[in-house]
Amino acid sequence: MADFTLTAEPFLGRFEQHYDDVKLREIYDVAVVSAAIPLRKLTAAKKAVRAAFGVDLPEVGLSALSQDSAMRILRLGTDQAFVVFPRAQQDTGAEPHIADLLGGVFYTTDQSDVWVTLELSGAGARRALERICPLNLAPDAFGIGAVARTSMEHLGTVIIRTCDDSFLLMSASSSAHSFLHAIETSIANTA
Amino acid sequence: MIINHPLLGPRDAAEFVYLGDAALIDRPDPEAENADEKFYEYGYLRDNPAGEHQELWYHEQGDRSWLVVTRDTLTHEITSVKLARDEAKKRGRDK
Amino acid sequence: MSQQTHRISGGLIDRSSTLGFTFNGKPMQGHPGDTLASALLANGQRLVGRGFKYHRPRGIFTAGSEEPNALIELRSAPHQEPNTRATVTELFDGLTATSQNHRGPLEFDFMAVTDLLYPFLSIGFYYKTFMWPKAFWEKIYEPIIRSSAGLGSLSMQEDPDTYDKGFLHCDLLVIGAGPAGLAAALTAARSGAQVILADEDHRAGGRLNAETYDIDGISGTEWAAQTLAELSAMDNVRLMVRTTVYGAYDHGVYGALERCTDHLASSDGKPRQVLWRIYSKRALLTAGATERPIAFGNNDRPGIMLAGAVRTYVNRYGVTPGKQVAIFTNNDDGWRTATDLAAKGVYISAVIDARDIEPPATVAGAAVYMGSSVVDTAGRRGLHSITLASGERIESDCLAISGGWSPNVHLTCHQRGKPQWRDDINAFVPGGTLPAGMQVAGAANGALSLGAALRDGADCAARTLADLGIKSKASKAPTASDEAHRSSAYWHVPESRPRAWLDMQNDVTVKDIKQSYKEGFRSVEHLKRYTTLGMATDQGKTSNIPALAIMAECTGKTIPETGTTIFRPPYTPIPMGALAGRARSKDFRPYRLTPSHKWAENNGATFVETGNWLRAQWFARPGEKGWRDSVDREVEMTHASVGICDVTTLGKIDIQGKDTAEFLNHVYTNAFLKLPVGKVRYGLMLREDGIAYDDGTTARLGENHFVMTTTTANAVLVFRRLEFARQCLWPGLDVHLISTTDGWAQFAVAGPNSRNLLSKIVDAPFDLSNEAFPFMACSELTICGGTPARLFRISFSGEMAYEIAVPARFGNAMMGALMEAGKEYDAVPYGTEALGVMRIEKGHAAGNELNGQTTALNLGLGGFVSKKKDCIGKTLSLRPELNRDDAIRLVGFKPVDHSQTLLAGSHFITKGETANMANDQGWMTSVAYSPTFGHSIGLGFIKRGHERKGEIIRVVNPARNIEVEAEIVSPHFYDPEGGLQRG
Amino acid sequence: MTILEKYSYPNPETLKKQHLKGAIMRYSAFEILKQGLSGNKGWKPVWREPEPKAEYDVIIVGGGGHGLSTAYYLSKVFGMRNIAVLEKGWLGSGNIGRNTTIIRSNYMMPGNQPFYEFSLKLWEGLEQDFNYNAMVSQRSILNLFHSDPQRDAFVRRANAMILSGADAELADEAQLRRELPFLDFDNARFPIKGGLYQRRGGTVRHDAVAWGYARGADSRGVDIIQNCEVTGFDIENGVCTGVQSSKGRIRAKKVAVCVAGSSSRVMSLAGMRLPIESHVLQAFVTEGLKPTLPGVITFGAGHFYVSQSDKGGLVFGGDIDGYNTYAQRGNLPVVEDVAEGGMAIMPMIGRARLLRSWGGVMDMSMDGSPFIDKTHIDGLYFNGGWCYGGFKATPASGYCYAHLLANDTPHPVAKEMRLDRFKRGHIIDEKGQGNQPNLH
Repeated sequence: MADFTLTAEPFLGRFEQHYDDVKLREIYDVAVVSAAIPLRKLTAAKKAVRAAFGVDLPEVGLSALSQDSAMRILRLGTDQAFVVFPRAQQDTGAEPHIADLLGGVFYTTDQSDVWVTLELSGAGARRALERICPLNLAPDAFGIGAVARTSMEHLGTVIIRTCDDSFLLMSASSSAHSFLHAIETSIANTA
Repeated sequence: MIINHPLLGPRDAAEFVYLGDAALIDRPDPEAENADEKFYEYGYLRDNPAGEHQELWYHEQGDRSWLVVTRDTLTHEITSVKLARDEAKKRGRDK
Repeated sequence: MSQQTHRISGGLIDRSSTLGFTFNGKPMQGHPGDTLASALLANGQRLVGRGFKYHRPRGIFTAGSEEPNALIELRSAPHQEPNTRATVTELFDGLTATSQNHRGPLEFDFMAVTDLLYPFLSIGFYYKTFMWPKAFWEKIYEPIIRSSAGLGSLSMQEDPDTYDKGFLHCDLLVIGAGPAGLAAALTAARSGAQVILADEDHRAGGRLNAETYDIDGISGTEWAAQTLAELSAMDNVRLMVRTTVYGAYDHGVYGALERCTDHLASSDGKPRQVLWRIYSKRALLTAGATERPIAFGNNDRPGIMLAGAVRTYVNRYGVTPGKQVAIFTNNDDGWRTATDLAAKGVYISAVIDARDIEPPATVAGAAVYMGSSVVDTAGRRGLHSITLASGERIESDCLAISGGWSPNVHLTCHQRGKPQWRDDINAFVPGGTLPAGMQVAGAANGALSLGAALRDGADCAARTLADLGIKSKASKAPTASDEAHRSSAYWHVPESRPRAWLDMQNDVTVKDIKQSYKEGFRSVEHLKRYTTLGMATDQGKTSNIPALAIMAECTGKTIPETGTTIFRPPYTPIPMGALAGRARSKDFRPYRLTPSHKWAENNGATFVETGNWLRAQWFARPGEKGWRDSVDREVEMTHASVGICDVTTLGKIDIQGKDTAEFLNHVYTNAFLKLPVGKVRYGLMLREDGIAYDDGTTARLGENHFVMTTTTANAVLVFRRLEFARQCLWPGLDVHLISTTDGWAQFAVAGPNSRNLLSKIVDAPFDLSNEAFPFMACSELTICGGTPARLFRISFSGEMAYEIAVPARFGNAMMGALMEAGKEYDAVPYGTEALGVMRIEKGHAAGNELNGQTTALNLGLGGFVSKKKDCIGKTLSLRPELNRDDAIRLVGFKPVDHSQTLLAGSHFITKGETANMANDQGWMTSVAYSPTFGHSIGLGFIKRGHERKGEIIRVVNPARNIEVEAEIVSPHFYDPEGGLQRG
Repeated sequence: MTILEKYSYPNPETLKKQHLKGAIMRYSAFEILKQGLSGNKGWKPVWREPEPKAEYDVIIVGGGGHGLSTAYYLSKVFGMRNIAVLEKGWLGSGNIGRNTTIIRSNYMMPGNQPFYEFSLKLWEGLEQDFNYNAMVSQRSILNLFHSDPQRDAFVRRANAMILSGADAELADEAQLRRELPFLDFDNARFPIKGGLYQRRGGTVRHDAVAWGYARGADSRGVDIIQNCEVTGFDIENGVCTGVQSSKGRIRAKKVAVCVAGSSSRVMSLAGMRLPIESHVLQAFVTEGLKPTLPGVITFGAGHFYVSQSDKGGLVFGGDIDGYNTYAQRGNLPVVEDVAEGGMAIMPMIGRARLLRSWGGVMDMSMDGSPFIDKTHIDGLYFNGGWCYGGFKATPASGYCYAHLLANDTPHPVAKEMRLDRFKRGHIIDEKGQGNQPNLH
């Protein structure tokens, strides 16, 4: 019946910009699935994660890469984790995929469209983040793999350290432009 | 202020939303005989102590956990931070 | 160079380049490294401003942030900065400065006449008069007072500069980079601790830059430079100059202001200042001490300065404030000014020491007066001579006064600290409970000699390291001699007859303190408030202690018995722009955009702020004369065929878990246990106090999977409350919440052709028929050839309607697709105004009705409060006064004369009764012009409304001076039977 | 007839005719001249420093604005003389000494409006009444609105005010552009669409209010005893017979508590729990500036209100910090939040500098409205729950409390301010925030 097809649009139009010692880009092809651990099912959940990803469910505040490095599991709370992984722009099958992988143990919700994801990298990344991120991002306090939710310029943000000088920043997709503006301003102000 | 989250470590209190006395966990039994009196006290009367105060904070810009924070209302010193869920269970709220 | 009449050799200025600036339009010159004050003095400019109350000539009094007098307007509009201290303003090329608070030229201020009226302007005179005639206060007296008050002016134009904020973390924050701070930072940094060293000056080193002391065998200035170089090279140290730590907040949080471009002619697009929030594990206050004056007659003339400041100008800036300098001291340190100046070849006319002791030093060529004092001075616009108690006059164009040093305890008072008096140094030192994690070292802690300050700084740092478990790497503390700093408790010259000034900026004199005592304002707080002592921009940094001492004299008590002065943040004033950071204009708060925002922009939408969201308010078409035309059309076309509205802003909460239905039963007033999969139910939430809180629909997508919608305004708040219910009230339930508001682009498709439209985009074999997908059905499905979607058969408009959701990234395309599919039905996009009109026509409550003051009963939703089960708010909703017979009820209103307009906010008065609040019957909450009915309609709360249908009521709006009559009707104007939405 | 007219209360015009009696020095321009010519040596103490007597008819606990005005009106209007005010610190050291000095009666609910309008009327005659210039300045108060729903709520409020006999005036954007051109009309995140003026609102020199009331009460024989902390109540068989204090036991026929932020602490000494939490409200002042702002302005889309004092400082504030505290200090997030609100509506204040900040402990009630009531203990009375609005209420609070103490019946304009109202379900919630004090 349908004569119409819908084309997905990245929230920030695949933004990418290089500055002196900083690079900022939208990671537009990323799937995010939240996985909630049912009450009193932590053991089963841990087992499911191990089986699905070949790694242990990380502790709260940490993330782990799956054995094949294809997926990153973020433990955001006692009973909540996010699974973040690449996907095709039009692909909408992230949630059932993860639900299957986890053997139905978790309550899964597709969060791909809730978040806009930016990667901020380069030697000046921390210097720029200093202007908007209240967390201590020193390597001994927030090492590689660390994840936290906080607020930057009035916007809720998930921050993940992926390398020494590379961070993934996730914020609400509806305010993607304001979020980008906040990060860009930080880069400009510290250039 | 800094709240030392039991799972996440020290965080600026600005990430949290304050509710009030941790006695708000103790919602009265609606079936009790004097439920209206109990709910009135629960809803409205507060010890409001000058000194140690157990209170509820919600980590809205964080892991969305409700915390029971023990804080001195004269000095603002925080002596204990617990997950409210654990505290609620301890008080028998999980039946 | 020729005009720099007072420039002498030496100093830490760069003579290789010259900077031009103007003062009151007069061109002058200085050098990099100068402050505006040092440059003014170098140019021989002593008179720089006028006093606040009596408009007396005033000059530069200090060399630092404690300056009470030398306040100028810096730069010009719109960059104009009032009340700027010349003593901390770094000179830059092209600087313009203007003096403040005078009428006519600075030299001939007409307002100086007030000085003659001083007997009638004693403290508190304004509390005792200006009461009659009453009307004169606001019309005459107060405007006069106001225009004389204040010093500088704002440009009244938008601040053109930008500001930023930032967050820093450290093991040890060292506040003040003088000798103690440097010694401490060095000790901590060498041991590997993360150290922030902040100093308000542009050149770290503190008094070392202004003195001629030696440390470890080299000059103190050189030692400071070497130490700073070492610290700068360490990556565990952040050295922050031009940075004032202005406040100590709870749990080791400090506020700091970094001035990034204030020393430049232009900020060049960069933030002018950065406001830092510093999270420290420990802090060390090494803020030094402030010299205080001695009060005597006419001690406020330009040319009279603190002795340490005179030394600073000579040693650091290579400027002598005078050519015949006299010194008046009560302590040994004052003599240092004499010897330093003499060494530089400045002529010292006299040294007057209030103490009758052996002179502590010899000063070549100077007359020495021990046990003497200065009782008066002369010189109209600057000092000419001083008069001693003996009556002797001494020619002098600069008088350096030293009344001893007060430790800078300010930050120790920001929480519960209460300074304590030390008789041995005649000063308050930090006391009481210091901010947690704070220590104090050096002069700020009463260690007034250089040797002691260095030792104290290093020791404190070592203790802090131990406390933090960082192994201290032994390094030898720097050493210096312990110079003499004996002082005496000598605060003012009692023999002096003319007015003797204490608070130079607020013009408070010794006599004023005595009068305050006499009138009963004796506690320190009363004294401060009655005389305004210490309330000026310098916060009494130089005046508080002498004033306290004089009050102690009056009461016969000791100084500590009389009281202490507690300082509040900020340490020095902080620009509002910096406190606000980036949050101004459009950046005040983030924007949330709906998924179809771009489409709406391209299709004539006018947007409206709804919380942080921007929503399409209406979509204008060519030829429409005003918003009403567009809105009427959108309503009519929706009713007639089909309309589409982006409703993504409604909160969406994904709720999963095997106990979800039970959980919903707790939080909603109505029952949810038996809601079948594939169905949607309207739900009403109360606050625990029984007042209606929020409403929305909840769909059951699976046995354990629900999707709740909330109002746009309450999305975050409802989520918070649900988490509270889940974690704190019913932690035994298996329920999990996650917000998906931003994840789904959701559109209302409303109107008789909504089904026809949707049938063109849903993928087969989904059956949209009324039988298969009736009112309040919901389903997951795919559309447009495989895009996952959620479909809800719900209606806010009263029409047959759906809400369809797709992943947000498809939202913009979806709006286009819906419009394209709707083309044949003349589908219309509608905005929030049309949405509002239709919901009023249908009688749905929204924010104006769910305003936190109304109950389910008031809203006509009493039936939604289940009698069979408990829910949040139920018990307290049963309280008697919330259930009175004459409780207000939500009803509809239509004007008796259909041409008249109803206005929201009007009140209802029963016909025949006087319009006053005693007769108030309720108020109109929401109104709209209904194109459907061709007249204005309204919703409102009125007492016993449900029993008053048909009554004609007065709708009064005295604020708008309008009154109309309206008939009370059912709130459900449109399709009251609900046939359309089911159809 | 408005509600106010219906209730009888002394007309400020008649009040002011009752001049001060006794030995007190009358303040006037003449006296200033006289004293000025004799070297300002003849000024007398404004109040005595008495030791407590063994017994009083009424003991007022708390020498802040409300306590002092209660004493003043008890002695002046209700003819009682044997009164003591016990103050833990120095008189006027409560929130009367640390507020943002605003007076207004722009309230909406019937339980509040007549009371605050009564208060505003008393302010209007206060200085002539107590012969002290407290600089009551009716410079106007303006509440800006930024959206249609906000406008609707303000229209409702404006009408309620007018129907209660108060003044209210709606201004549209064009008018505000003319009157306040420095507001950000063109680039604001939340556009200014109009405002609600109360022209009779304004500011008062807060300390002077305490001093004026203290002077007036003292001159009528009221003992104001400073540095006297109440440490307990003598309660026998459900009757309060006096207090224990740091200056010993003092008997009283009636004990009237009005201790604002310390309400819960003090009433707990009588075994009572209150519908009150203590929170801190921060306030701020900038350096002195030449005339900048005409009246009080409040920002409807952020947390900011501001006025300019007679001394030239911009006095401003915003929300309470939001957590229970008895410490008179706040924290940074609120400071910055308030400044953000300020810069959002008037970006011309960017280069004005914040000079001082301070915090006051507020007795935040469960519906944002106060209490003036008897307690279940005979002879013990309570006045509190003023939230951050106690200053403007000072005259009416004192007057109505005095009325209650003198007659044992509530003053008509304060009759809803009862402690049992929550049990009955009679909520006076202007903001619609419910039983969470930090939201009011």
